[in-house]
Amino acid sequence: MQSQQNPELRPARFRRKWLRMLAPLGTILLLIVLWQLIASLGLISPILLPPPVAVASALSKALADGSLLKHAATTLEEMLVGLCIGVGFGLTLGYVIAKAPLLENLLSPLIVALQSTPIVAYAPLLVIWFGTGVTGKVITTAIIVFFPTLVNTVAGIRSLESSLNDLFRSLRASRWQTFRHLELPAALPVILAGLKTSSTLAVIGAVVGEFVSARYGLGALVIAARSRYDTPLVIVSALTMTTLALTLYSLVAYIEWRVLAWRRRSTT
Amino acid sequence: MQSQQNPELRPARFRRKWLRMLAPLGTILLLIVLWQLIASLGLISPILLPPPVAVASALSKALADGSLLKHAATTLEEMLVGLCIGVGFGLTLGYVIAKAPLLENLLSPLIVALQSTPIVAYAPLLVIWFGTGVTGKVITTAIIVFFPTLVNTVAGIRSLESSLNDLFRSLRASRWQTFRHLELPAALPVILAGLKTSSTLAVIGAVVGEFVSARYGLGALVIAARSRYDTPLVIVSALTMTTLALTLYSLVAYIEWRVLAWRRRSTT
Amino acid sequence: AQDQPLDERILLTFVPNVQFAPFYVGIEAGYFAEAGFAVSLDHLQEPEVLDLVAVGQANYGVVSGEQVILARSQNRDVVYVFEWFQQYPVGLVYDRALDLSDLGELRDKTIGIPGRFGASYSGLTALLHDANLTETDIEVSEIGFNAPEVFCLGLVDAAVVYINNEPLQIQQLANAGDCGDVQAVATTSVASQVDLVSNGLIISRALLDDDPAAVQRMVGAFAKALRATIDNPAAAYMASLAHVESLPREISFLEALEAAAEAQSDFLSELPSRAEVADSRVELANQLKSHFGSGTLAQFTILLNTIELWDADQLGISDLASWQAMHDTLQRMGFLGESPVELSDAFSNQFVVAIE
Amino acid sequence: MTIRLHALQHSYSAVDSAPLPALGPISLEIAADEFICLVGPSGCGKSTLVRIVAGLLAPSAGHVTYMGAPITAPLDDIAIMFQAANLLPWRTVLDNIALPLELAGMPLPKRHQIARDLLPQLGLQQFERAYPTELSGGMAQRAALGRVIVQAPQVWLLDEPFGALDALTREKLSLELLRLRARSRQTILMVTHDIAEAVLLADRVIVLSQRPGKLVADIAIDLPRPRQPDLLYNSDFLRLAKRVRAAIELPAQ
Amino acid sequence: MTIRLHALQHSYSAVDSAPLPALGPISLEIAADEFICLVGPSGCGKSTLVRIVAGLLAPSAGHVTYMGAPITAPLDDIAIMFQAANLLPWRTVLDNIALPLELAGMPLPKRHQIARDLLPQLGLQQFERAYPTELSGGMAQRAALGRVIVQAPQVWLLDEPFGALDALTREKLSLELLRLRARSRQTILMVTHDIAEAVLLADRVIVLSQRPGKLVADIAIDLPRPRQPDLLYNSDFLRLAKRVRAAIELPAQ
Ligand SMILES: Nc1ncnc2c1ncn2[C@@H]1O[C@H](COP(=O)(O)OP(=O)(O)OP(=O)(O)O)[C@@H](O)[C@H]1O
Ligand SMILES: Nc1ncnc2c1ncn2[C@@H]1O[C@H](COP(=O)(O)OP(=O)(O)OP(=O)(O)O)[C@@H](O)[C@H]1O
Ligand SMILES: [Mg+2]
Ligand SMILES: [Mg+2]
Repeated sequence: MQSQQNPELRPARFRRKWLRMLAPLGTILLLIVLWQLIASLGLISPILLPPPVAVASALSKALADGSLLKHAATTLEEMLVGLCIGVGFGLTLGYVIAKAPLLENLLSPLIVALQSTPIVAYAPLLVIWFGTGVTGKVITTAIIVFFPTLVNTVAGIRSLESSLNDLFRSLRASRWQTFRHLELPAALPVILAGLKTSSTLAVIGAVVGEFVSARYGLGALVIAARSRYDTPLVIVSALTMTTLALTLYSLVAYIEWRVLAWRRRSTT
Repeated sequence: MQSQQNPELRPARFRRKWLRMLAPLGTILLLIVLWQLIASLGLISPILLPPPVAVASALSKALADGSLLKHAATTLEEMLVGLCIGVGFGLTLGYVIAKAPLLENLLSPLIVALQSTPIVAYAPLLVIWFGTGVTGKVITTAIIVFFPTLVNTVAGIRSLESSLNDLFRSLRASRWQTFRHLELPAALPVILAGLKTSSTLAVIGAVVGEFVSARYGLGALVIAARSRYDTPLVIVSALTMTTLALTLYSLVAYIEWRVLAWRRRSTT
Repeated sequence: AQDQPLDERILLTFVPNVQFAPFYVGIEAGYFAEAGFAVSLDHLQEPEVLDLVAVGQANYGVVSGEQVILARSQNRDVVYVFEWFQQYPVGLVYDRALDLSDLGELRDKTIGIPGRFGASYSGLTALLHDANLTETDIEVSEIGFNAPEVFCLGLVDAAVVYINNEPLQIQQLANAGDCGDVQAVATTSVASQVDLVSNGLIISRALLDDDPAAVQRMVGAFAKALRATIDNPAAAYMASLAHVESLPREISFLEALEAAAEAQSDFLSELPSRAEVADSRVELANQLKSHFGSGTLAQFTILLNTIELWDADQLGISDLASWQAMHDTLQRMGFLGESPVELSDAFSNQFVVAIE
Repeated sequence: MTIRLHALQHSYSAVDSAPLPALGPISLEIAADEFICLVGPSGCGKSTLVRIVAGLLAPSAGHVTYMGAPITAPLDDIAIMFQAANLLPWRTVLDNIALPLELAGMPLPKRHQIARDLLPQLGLQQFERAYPTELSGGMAQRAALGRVIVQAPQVWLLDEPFGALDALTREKLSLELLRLRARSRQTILMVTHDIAEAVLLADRVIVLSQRPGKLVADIAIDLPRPRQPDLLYNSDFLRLAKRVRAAIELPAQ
Repeated sequence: MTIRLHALQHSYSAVDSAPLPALGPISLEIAADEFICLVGPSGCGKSTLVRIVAGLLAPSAGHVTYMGAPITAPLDDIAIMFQAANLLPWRTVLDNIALPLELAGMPLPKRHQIARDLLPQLGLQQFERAYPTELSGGMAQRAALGRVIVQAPQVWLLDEPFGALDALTREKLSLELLRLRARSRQTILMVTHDIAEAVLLADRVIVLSQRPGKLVADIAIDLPRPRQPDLLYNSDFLRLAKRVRAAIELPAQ
């Protein structure tokens, strides 16, 4: 089929793809212009919102001395490891719960407690058990990331039509095969939505962990910058977090775009 | 059909329903027993985890003087209002984005930024714009709650089969009718999963807002208790938060159970 | 005073706490009202307090001195007009058995600190400098605000804390046998080594220029309230009850305090000296200790401890030397840019001097 | 002529492959009171044609008019029954059938009454409160038919309405259809795979070629009405059926 | 006898309503090389019966044995083609057909080859890379048939395999089925609504009553094999078809 490409169709598709990819950049540009405008018109005191140039110079300084990269790398590490753990648990437990609804009733107090207890309440435990290094932050990330993955996995797998389940049963598919070839692809759109939430929450998890006790990481940087009234650096750190979150989010969105390619076919 | 109830079937159903409802309580009981055991065996220092009795007495004291209720009421108010706003926006924007995929690309930087920027970065603005009362906390709640609702609404509505869309088009259903009678019910399982996440995040949003500035609310209580190293009261506040989150979560789970009743029919 | 009381918001840090007693006394005893203000209190994080004062969202705030220097180096034109804490409240807490009174002993020890920011970090830096040490000579552990737990579980040798509060908490844990092998704790306060500028009242330059008369009234009212708190802590505690909900308030304890407050005001009418007043506080503490448990007394004891940090012959005066010491400390920490901060602009004693 | 197809043509284009010609070019005129049956090989574009006439699909070339005006969107006068039952899984049978009435703003008791009155004809009496997953294939199809009937449309587009039904139910329902139509003569365009059914019901049988479906034969069925099942053994009937069959077996022109 | 139904009976019970008797009691014996067609009114329990034999549904009463052993779960020897196409929407036609081979662990090139070789027979040559949403109703059904063929089962359970197909394709595929079977004589249990088809293909036609489906008639089709479409005009054929039809019209016993 690929050999029969219709040349007429290509430019339009090409244009649309680029439009999609460039759209976020356009929005970002627009925001910067808006920001400059606010600064120029003095709508918000520069103490609270420094102009883009000030932030840009703070950025270039933080980049030049390598500090930003070091902090970002720490946070990224915490995020990624936490994400892997949280998502791994979320998927597994979500699958199990989807299969055994009573389990949801049994575990919900535990799971909801885990998600809704503010970190300050168990900060001492975290510091004592996991020290002041990355481990504690990995845990906070894993905890916050776990929940959306879990509930979306449950919802995704439960949404499966029983007729397809019958098909797989009749083909004597193993549990793993059923998961791999039926449940996972069917639940994927919903699971990926959960991952979108998780990927942005991962930043929050890591940073909040860093607020409690940390030397490195963007959370530590933001606190340090804030305590020195270095608002441009605060904004640089915040934007770096957003960048990390956006990167992860885009990755998930890209996976979604690839994996759900078959869906786009039916929209003629 | 209800008149033809088969009496043989009732006890089993009855038993199952009660089992489902009592399951969470069982788990909670088990946890308390476990906790007492840990305390009795001295596995964790009582500084970190006071025994249940200490917490119970702190609870009864906080209940007796009405302080716990007052704080909980404040947090609950923030949660509920924030939830309404965040979920309202999430649903609306989610619907729009589901219909116009390019919008997702355009808005994602903004939305992800909103979700992933830590509150300390914009705390001064929050206080300036919304003061130190409940409004600021409502905003933080709305922001954190908005995202899971949004992505799940998008996923839910996109999962709709085009054949059903054709049906509604052929019936010349209005946009609202299509939403009300097709898109919403079809997307509901996924949207409700998003609401489960949102309802637990609502607590976090309110409490984090209270950390920045508050006199009332469970966040303020936890900070106050922490500052006095009154660990039992910290635990009481944390458990109250969990209770609020669990109540909201259970409400969503109950709505799910009611609304998706038709699904259970097909599992014969 | 004006006929119409002026609504005024004072931004405090942290959460409502007995350590803010002078403000509660100012409200409850009517010092602010006499000066023509209807005061309300808000609690925020320190940087927020400072920024909101700097941009004119609130007229008055309370922050520690180093914040003023840091903020001024970042173009916040705030002025420190009343030194509330005469002594820097930060210090080192450690097991008395492990004698660290010679700060040189700190070498290679693990020191817990909330994080590399705020008063505790400046305090630690100043202490180390005084002992001719640097950060690399010790092990710094960022433990957040969890010092008692972390210390008692033996994860650090010493912790940087607020000396009016945490040592007391840790001592209580030790008394209950919940603090490992620690029997008694010892503290070394920063103030005993260096004089650093500490917490005080700030306003914006704009307010200072526009309405110095109002500032004068506010400073005067606060000075009175502070003195009243120092003079009569029992009455201050009673005034705090309306603002700090979780204070212990057993009837017998409140009755005892009520009686003590009355006795103290009689005593004060004899115009005792500052030393005599200080003795009266010690006496009151001892007297209460024989009737009430440490749990009931904890917050009151904290108040008494804190009063020691406030008390001085003339309240509110800050001197350039302590500002300079703080400035040097911050510079050592690398927290200040190249451009020098003009310290004489950072604070003003004009209002304190003009009281009476 | 109510409905006119003008050189209608359709190609489906997938994102990463060449356009697939699915239908036409085909021209056709349908009178206001005609019953047309559309037959043709599987995948020749019958459903595509029906969806275009329903205003659900924009043709790649040519156009369709209804009463002279081009069809660009679904019209109130035209109702379609899809090849798949397309029931809403969260609605009971009754609410599925009543859906068009609900969307038209009819109050609940009335629309339920109308839908309920239809159930015996559809053989779904005991199933008004059943959900679609609890129906057999044929029952779901009957419910879908009910959903068209309640619309009382001027033009009926039926895409294999009886595909999942046994011969008897099929006959019963087709006769029901004829009876409904006898009262107020609507236009019916029905896709079917059953040649006998086509000849039994239609005024004209349109035969399409292999994909892309072009018109192969347009056979007028001049049997008298009302028609009854015993017609099946009538020789005129058999002759017409053979003609249709022969047309289907023809190669595309 | 390969398959035996012993007083088989099934009732569906929904959560909040009375159990719905859907099938039986019915007893039946099917020999190893028999081709059985199951006919009966829509909703009488044919699909239910097939699903029980497939081991997908536990009967409420009675039981089914295969080679003497009771069927309690799906067996390797038995393949089922569902009434709905049940294709996986995220797989291409080729991958849908090859699914059973993939689950059996066959490497990709080989299973694709086997599936691809089947496409011409199914009339899906150009559609190996199409997704289910891009197929017409009949094409989806043919793909589903392909998915059963690749399993080369001993027992074929076919639930209206040709329901969405036009007469010609239908004939072509049924003859294909007979050809496949002629080589290695498998057991076939096929549900159909088309009486002619049933008589043309089956060794025995089983007629079920209205719900709950009981056995109304068990008609042996003693026409010679191999059978060809021209049989349709044979008088023996017509006689048998009439008998089947008469049995269907009987009230339940
Ligand atoms: N959504 C779609 N996207 C791409 N191709 C499609 C789509 N729908 C149908 N086709 C193709 O168009 C052709 C005609 O399809 P259509 O559904 O109109 O056939 P049909 O005559 O109704 O067949 P059947 O009798 O099997 O239902 C088929 O080859 C099919 O593959
Ligand atoms: N999952 C289910 N839950 C409840 N009832 C069901 C279910 N499936 C089928 N039924 C009921 O059982 C009866 C028999 O259904 P079945 O699907 O076996 O019929 P069938 O003979 O295959 O009909 P058709 O020819 O229309 O496909 C029907 O009345 C139907 O309503
Ligand atoms: Mg079709
Ligand atoms: Mg069936």
